Amino acid sequence: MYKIAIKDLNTLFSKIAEEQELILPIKKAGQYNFGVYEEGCDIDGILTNKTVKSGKDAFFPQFETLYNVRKKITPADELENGEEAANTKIRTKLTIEAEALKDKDFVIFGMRACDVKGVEVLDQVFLTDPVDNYYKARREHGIIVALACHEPEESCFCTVFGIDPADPSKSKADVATWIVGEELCWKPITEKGEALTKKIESLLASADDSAVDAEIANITSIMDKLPNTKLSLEGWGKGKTDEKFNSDVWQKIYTPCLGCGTCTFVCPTCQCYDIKDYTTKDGIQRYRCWDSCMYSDFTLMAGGQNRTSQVQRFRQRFMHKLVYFPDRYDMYSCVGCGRCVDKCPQSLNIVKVIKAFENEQKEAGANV
Amino acid sequence: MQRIGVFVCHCGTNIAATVDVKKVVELVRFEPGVVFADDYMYMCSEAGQEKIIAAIKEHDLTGLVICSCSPRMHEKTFRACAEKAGLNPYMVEVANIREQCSWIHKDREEATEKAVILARAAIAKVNLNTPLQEGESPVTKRALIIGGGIAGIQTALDIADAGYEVDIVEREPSIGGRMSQFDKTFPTLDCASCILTPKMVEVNQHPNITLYTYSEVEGVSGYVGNFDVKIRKKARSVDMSACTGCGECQAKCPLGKMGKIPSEFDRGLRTRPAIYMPFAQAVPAVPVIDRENCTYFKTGKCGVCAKICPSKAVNYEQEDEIVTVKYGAIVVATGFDIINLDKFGEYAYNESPDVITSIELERLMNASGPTGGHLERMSDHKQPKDIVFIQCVGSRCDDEKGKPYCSKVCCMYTAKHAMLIKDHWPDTNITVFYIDVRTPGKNFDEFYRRAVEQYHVNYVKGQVGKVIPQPDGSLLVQGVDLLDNKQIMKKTDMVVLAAAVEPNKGVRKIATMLTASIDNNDFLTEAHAKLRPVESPTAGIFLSGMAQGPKDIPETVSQAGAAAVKVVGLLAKDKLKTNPCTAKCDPMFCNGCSTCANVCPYGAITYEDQQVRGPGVNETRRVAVVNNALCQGCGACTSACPSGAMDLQGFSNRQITTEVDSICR
Amino acid sequence: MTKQEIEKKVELIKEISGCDPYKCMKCGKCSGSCPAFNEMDVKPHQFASYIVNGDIESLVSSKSLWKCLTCLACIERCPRSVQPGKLIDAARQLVERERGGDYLHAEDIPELLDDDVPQQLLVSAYRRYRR
Amino acid sequence: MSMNEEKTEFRPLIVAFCCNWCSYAGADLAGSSRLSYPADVKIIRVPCSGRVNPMFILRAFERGADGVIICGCHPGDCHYSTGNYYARRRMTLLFSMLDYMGVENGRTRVEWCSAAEGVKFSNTMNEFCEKVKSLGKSVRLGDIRCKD
Amino acid sequence: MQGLIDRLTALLSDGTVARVIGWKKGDMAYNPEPHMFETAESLKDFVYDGFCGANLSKMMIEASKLEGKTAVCLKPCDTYSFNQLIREHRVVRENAYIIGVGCRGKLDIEKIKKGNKGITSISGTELDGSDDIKIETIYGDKNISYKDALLDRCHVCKGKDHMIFDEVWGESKDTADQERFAEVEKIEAMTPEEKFAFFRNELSKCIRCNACRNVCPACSCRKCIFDNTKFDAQQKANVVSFEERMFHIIRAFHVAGRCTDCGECSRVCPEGIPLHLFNRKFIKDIDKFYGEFQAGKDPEAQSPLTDFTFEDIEPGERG
Repeated sequence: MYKIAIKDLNTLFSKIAEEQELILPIKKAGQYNFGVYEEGCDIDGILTNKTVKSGKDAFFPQFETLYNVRKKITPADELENGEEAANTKIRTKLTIEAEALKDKDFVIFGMRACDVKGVEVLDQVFLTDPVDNYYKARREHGIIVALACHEPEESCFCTVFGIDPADPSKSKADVATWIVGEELCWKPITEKGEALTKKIESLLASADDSAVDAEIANITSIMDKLPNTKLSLEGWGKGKTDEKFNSDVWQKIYTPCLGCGTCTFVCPTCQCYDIKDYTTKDGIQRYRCWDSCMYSDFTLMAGGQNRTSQVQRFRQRFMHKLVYFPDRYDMYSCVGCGRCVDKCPQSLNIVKVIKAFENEQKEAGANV
Repeated sequence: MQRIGVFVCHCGTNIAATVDVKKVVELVRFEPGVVFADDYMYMCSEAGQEKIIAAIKEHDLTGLVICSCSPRMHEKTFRACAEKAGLNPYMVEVANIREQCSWIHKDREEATEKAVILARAAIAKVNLNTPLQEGESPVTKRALIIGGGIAGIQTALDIADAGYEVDIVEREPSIGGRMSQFDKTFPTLDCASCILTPKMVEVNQHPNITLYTYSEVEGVSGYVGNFDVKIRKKARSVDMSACTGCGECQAKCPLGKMGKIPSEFDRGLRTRPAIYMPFAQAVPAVPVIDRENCTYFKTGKCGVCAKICPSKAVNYEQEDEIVTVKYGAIVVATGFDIINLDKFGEYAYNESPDVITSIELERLMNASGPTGGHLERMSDHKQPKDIVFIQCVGSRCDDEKGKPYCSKVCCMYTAKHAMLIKDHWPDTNITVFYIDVRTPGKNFDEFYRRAVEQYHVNYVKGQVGKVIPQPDGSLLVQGVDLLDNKQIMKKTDMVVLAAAVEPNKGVRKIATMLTASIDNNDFLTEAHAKLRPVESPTAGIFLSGMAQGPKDIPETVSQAGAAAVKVVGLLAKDKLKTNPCTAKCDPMFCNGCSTCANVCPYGAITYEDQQVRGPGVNETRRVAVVNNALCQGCGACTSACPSGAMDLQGFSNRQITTEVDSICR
Repeated sequence: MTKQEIEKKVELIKEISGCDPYKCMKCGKCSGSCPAFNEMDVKPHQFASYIVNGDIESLVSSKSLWKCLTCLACIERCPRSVQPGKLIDAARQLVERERGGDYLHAEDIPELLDDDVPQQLLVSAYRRYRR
Repeated sequence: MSMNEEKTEFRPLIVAFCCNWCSYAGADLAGSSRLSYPADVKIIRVPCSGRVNPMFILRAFERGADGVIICGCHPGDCHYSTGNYYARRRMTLLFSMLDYMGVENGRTRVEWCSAAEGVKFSNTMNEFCEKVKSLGKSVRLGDIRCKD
Repeated sequence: MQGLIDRLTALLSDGTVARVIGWKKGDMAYNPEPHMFETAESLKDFVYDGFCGANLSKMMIEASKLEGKTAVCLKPCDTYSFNQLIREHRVVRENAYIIGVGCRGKLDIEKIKKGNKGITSISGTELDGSDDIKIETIYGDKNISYKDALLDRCHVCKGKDHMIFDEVWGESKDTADQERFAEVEKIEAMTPEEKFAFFRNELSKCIRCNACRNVCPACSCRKCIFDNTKFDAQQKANVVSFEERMFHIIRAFHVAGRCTDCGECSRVCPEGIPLHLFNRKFIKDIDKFYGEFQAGKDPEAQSPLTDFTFEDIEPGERG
């Protein structure tokens, strides 16, 4: 266990950024978002405020180029006989240039336990067969420095999913950190974490492992007081497809849903993407970008399928998180970060959905 | 995927001198969709066209790009050429590499590069072209004239003489309009009735003309060639087929003697009975009962006219009748009126009966008028010895009191009035206050000079500020003589105001029904001020007479003839070809918000409840529908449409964006 | 006066009056209406030309400047919204402004009360220039 | 900057939307009168200035245009009577918005040019090119993906 | 509030309306959600307080298609949107029973949350509540003034009058205390570089979630042009420099002359981008160039962009 004064964080950050890219929460136009560290960027309040988007972009960016296609034309003077000059087929060649994979290490600082769990969810999808090379490369080169939640908010409910926001060292992070008084405690967990620590050792002072005990206890007690941490997941999970899919609760609660992608895009675990082509100056760029199952044109096929109404789309998102994903990977794909709870324009969210089903069950029970 | 052929023209040396034609061919060959590229000395020549036709056949081309002169020059030629080879003519695009490239650039490399870019844009566009078909719509061979004044009469006669059926709708009980109120006409001093009445009779007797007098247009639907017009025939209370026009009823109507109902025709200078013909020569010569004033209709008592009618034609039970008739063309000839003078208090028009308007003077001088043609003051029935004419009353006035335009006819009719008065009563003293005397017409200035030189009418350059009725019955006129720089205070017996003309009040309603546009002054707008002066921008609507702008009788008659020719030209066609580059609405995307209809200058967009079926959609809702016969393809609707539902065929959103893209490559 | 000075004054008159002298079509209705016509050297219908031609000096030194009764007849009747009454009034203001702070004082009025000066002028001038 | 200028002169890319009836014909007249203007101007023919959707203009900038000019019939002369009046309002608002977002005013322009005004067309294009040239490459609206 | 619930219950019970669009109590102190109540019994969850900022007029588009009348609770500023939707034939007036609910300004939870984490309860936000609201959090309690927590849009309130209604419930207050165009003018006064930097900074946060579009009552297109594969404008990526600006400029342009300045776009933006600055710029320009115009004030009025005068100013003479 190490420690560093919080007032010296900027020195730490620039030291890390010297050797590799550093991604961390940055304050920009009044909002906290993960971004690349630059000299002079605003890091005021980044230790205690929740970012709008999760850190998922670091491994699975909202937009990324997959490859470029270009057309090459053989000049007339390189032709063997004149007749070929007019034959476009002979003279045209298409070349495909794949985008290079991430090949340099980078550090992502300030992820919370829930965010790290989110990465774990993404791993299930992208690192199992068929493996997503772009994601895999980023994952291999990324070093996660997680931060314990000093001030959990009322929208937080990660503990419901068995996540401990007080102790990121239990997560899949490479380094765990805590705010203790005026200092940041730093604890490498993995080899990658150790290596990073070594590079910056000169800035760190050593500390006792017990230094963070009080902070862990404090966070745990705060979590206990938060309203949503008592949420019950009974009735969700593996094997509940038919029961939940056919429930009429969806119809009752979906109406306010605007079909926007806010919940999807702030979510640490949503992993759907669309692949599109863009005509550039001299070729075609194939890229992928996040997509939202809430959008009316999500996986839209020529025949008008897949989901034609907003209630279907609405159901899909929550069924995926709470039923389908557990079915397939044996874990929920919600991590209780509360971002959708904070950001939904219509104040609709996964907590309300779970509660609505709970009420329904209670009422059904009362009626029997 | 299209199979496009690109043909680059040398145009002799016009293009080839600055553009490396061979290089253009070499570079565009590899554009997407291009399967063939060639150049030729003169693409538009017979041989050049043969080459194109041969290539279309040999390479099975589906689209053509011709890099040559401006499409305004030869687009039609190349389209016809494509059609000859069995290709849809709208699969042809022209890249303008002469007027907009070779002729303006000197640097060969630069010009060649630009030519390639222009060609690429055209190729990109053709890739998205779709075959378009010219539509056809049938033509109903019948015309409607709204308004039965001299403009309407002349238009109707000319169309009817050409062998087409014409209907005239006139609001008043008789046709004839303003001209029938006039005494003489300038500059020849013909008697107005003498030249108008025969025409009115001719209209009445013409086998191809149907008259709807005392009738109004209630509603118009349809489009050029196919209008459906609802006409309300107001109840006349007199059976048209039974009435002989003997006039007994008018003479016996008790209200006639009471003198309470002012005659509209005589501008209130005398009264009329409740059952009346507006004037003796009315066509049709059938009276109407004015139900507002008729004692029978007010109290249920009287019934004199029915009792004395020798042919039992009076029918109190008659009701308004609405007929719907189909027309191929509509002419608006709604004419004019003079402005209300209430706002010009300084001229004392409402204070003194001896201050009159020029139209009232016409009635006073007309032999069939209230005074039998004897000019007298309405106050004391004495003959005026001194008369002041005031010009430009409400004309050329830029505030809300009057009209900003020149009424055009006043200078001439005032000269006419002055001379006629001097002719009859030579010792009358006449002063005309004018701002400018405008006489641009054949024999017009001569006419005006005669008033000055021969009749010694006193023309004063200046305006009258105030007319003050005096206790002795005379009028004190305060004006100015600008040339003498003196203020004039002058006693006179009568003041005649040349009040500004304005379009008939009803025109606004009619224009709305027809979706014909009107300007700020309610005059109907022409399709093009210079080149299409008798057509409305709305197809199938034509303009005749004062409704379009101030004009005198000869001008009105010639415009009437012109409108008639345009109508005949339209009716002579069995089918109308419609421009295929029209707007098209995709009901899947249409919100039915009406934005497009608000900007359409042709009223070509209507809304209907349609069943919309598509992926995940099956509902009935309000969507825009473009009438291809009316749409002229301006595309205003497409840029107004927020959802992109409205698109223009031949210049679609994607076609233009793809041109932008390829230019910016 | 230099050309710029004249232009400035013309602009000022336009601004104060809110009228556009170029709109005048020389119909003379103003002069035909003016009760003070015979007292004036420059006639109401000429005001616009004086301003258009930049002859501000003659206009402000004319008798008319002080003869206008501000009766508003020309303003009411002008068919072109040139409104000579407003123009001449603007010219008067121009003169007043150039005199600096030397505005009319209430106590000066009795002295000015001679038969030549119309009462209306005094009243309106007093109202306007006192502040 | 001055050193760059010496090396390669900056050539702006200018997209001109011309209505078929007046301005396109005016451009043709400029051509037949041999009144030159820079080859940087590329004309797209549209039926009416009222056809120009604001998206086309933004698209041009997105794709790397340095200036966009819209030419139509003089107000009152529109072949379709009113198209250019609507265009005038649309463009006034759009350009004002671009200005508001920090896109230089000089990169956008609307000019009314009749079929008889070949001289005006050519002068306008020369002026506009000069102006855009002086502003340099448009960097504020281009899409990164379109950079060479 | 009970009065309102009673009235709505009566309307539902006597068959005047078949359903009610209002707000349903949330699971936290500040998150009521728009809701369609179908039974009198369900109205027990109805709530109307300072957090009911959502503009419900857009929900009437779908409700207009349903059988019977729908009672809809509209605040004064929402009625402008409703009028505009009538003008565009998107809602059917006859199918709506408009309850003009009173409003004393709505609260911005983001402002309240600033420095107040772990909120457990907030009281005093009802229409007839106090000038101060009481916030209880797990970290401590605090009072703040209602006025200080208002949404930005309420500081430029359009007025307390409902433009259209069948009946009014509760009193409204005009909460305007700032110049409507002050923010726009501030930006206008910047140099082009500053303007660009300002918008770049704000818009680079955009995640293209489309919340602004989907909540906007003027963005009522069945299918947005940006979702229309036929237009070539469809792009989901929030990519680099241009994209998000294109989206926001065009969106603002499409609602120009139709936007009532209801401020929903800015309220819902998860990244807190002041999107109203675009719309308000257009409104300011329209007012300046073509005369004052307030969309939704009069459902008969012609929108400035589908209208013109011969003397309109030229694009180059904007000044």
